[in-house]
Amino acid sequence: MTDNVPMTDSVPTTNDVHSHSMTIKRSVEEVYQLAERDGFALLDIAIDEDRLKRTLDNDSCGAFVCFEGRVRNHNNATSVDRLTYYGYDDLAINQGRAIIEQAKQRFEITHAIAIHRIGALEIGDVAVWVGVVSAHRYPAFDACRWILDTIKADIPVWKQEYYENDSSKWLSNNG
Amino acid sequence: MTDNVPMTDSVPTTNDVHSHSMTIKRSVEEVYQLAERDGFALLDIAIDEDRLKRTLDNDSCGAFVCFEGRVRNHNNATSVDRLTYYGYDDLAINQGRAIIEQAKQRFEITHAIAIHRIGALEIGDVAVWVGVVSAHRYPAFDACRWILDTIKADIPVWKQEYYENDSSKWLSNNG
Amino acid sequence: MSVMSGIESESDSGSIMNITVLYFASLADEANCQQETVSVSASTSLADLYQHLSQKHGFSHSQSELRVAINDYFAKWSDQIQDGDSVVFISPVSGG
Amino acid sequence: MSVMSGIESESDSGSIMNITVLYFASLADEANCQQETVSVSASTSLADLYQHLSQKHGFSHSQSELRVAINDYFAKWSDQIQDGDSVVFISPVSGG
Repeated sequence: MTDNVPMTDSVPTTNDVHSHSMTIKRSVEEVYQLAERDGFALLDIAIDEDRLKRTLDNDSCGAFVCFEGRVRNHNNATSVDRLTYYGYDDLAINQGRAIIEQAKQRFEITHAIAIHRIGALEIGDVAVWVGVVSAHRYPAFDACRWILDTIKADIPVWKQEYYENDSSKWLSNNG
Repeated sequence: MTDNVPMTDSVPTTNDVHSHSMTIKRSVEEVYQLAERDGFALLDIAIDEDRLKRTLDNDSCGAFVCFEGRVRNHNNATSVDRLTYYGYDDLAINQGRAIIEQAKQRFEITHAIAIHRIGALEIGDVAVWVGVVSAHRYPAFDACRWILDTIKADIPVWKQEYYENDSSKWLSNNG
Repeated sequence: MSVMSGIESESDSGSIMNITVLYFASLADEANCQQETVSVSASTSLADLYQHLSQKHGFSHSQSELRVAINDYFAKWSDQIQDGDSVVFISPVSGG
Repeated sequence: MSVMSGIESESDSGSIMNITVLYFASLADEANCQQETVSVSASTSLADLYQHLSQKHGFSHSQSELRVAINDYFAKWSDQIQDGDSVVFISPVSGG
């Protein structure tokens, strides 16, 4: 640790401390184009699973595996009313691109796409979608699970759950 | 081996030796009801994946994993034009029911549904669909893969591939 | 092993079983039929039945390559068949 | 370790870096802002920067619980920051 230390700070520019992480800057069309090109994007509205699936269609692929992570009505024993996901979009898409690139190197797959939703979600809403196509089935299963695990570990998205008694909590996948 | 041996045989009743295994007797509605109740059915038209997914919707489930097996345009190095699946429906649904029951015992899942299509399929058509919902993600992945593997090993469905030169071949998953 | 084809035995109805045999896939091609009814001596084994039909139709699969189903459920080769049973010899499957 | 807050150093523009710090999740709650610009001595380390901001805002996370990103890519805590960089301290994530 050096002697070079912080000196002066500016004042906060807004009081709504989470608004920047509940919406994304690009249009929905741009999100799906990004997902198709790089394999990963954040989205702040409902995920169009059929569109993502169509994007993955490929006559050389005999296997399609997908995962949908949906908002549960409970977490352990606690009843969940709703929750909000917050995302750091610019880092998320850089890290997501790297995850999909790495998946294509590690597994014999043709293509993979994942989208994570941010903002306020209701019970049953899809929070994350991962789809993989490959010639054979095992690489699709393995890659889909690996991509999901890696998203959960590395993508800068945070979940705040709201409970029946109006309390809320920041969650951690590693806690 | 005993001395009790076959004695007399009847004559064949038809010359179309595969027609009984290219279509099913029950209606489409009955197929989806059977799939919802027992978790498995054969179907002789395009599989309605969205309907199966809706059937699996459950607010207590955070994870949905599905597999779609599609007709590839090649098998190893050989170009495939189309193929036909033949099924022994009555045995298939008995065995399918047992597979789904066993999956629910082996894995922490809420429900699972699988449908195998029979008849003439084109490149890209979905031949088999397996969907699983569970509270947590790993049991859904594990069960989906296990159900698929077990269907491929045990469900009496046979695939005949047709090639560009008009030849065809019976395939075996274990050959 | 001898394979008998004795119409005379049919008069002894207590020792005769009528078995429906369904064919699928390559067995249907080779038998050139979807199903047939076979009258066999009581307590004919599944192995005997397959050997008889195999000689009749020239099946290319040996018994060891096949599974067998009785009345729409998988069975063991050692299971007994009864009069009126439906039997299917299952060649290697290729679904999925 | 000392934390200095010396406006007088700003006249030496060569030794000053302006760093934009963005906040997310619980860090945003604790900082009560989305982002701020921090002027620090040249070659200030990421660890020094976090310690300063942690004392200022009373962050509940220790540095060992956090990852750090520079200019929208994950970085190592040992990476150097430059004038104009954007820095984000990443509290434990919970996507999926």
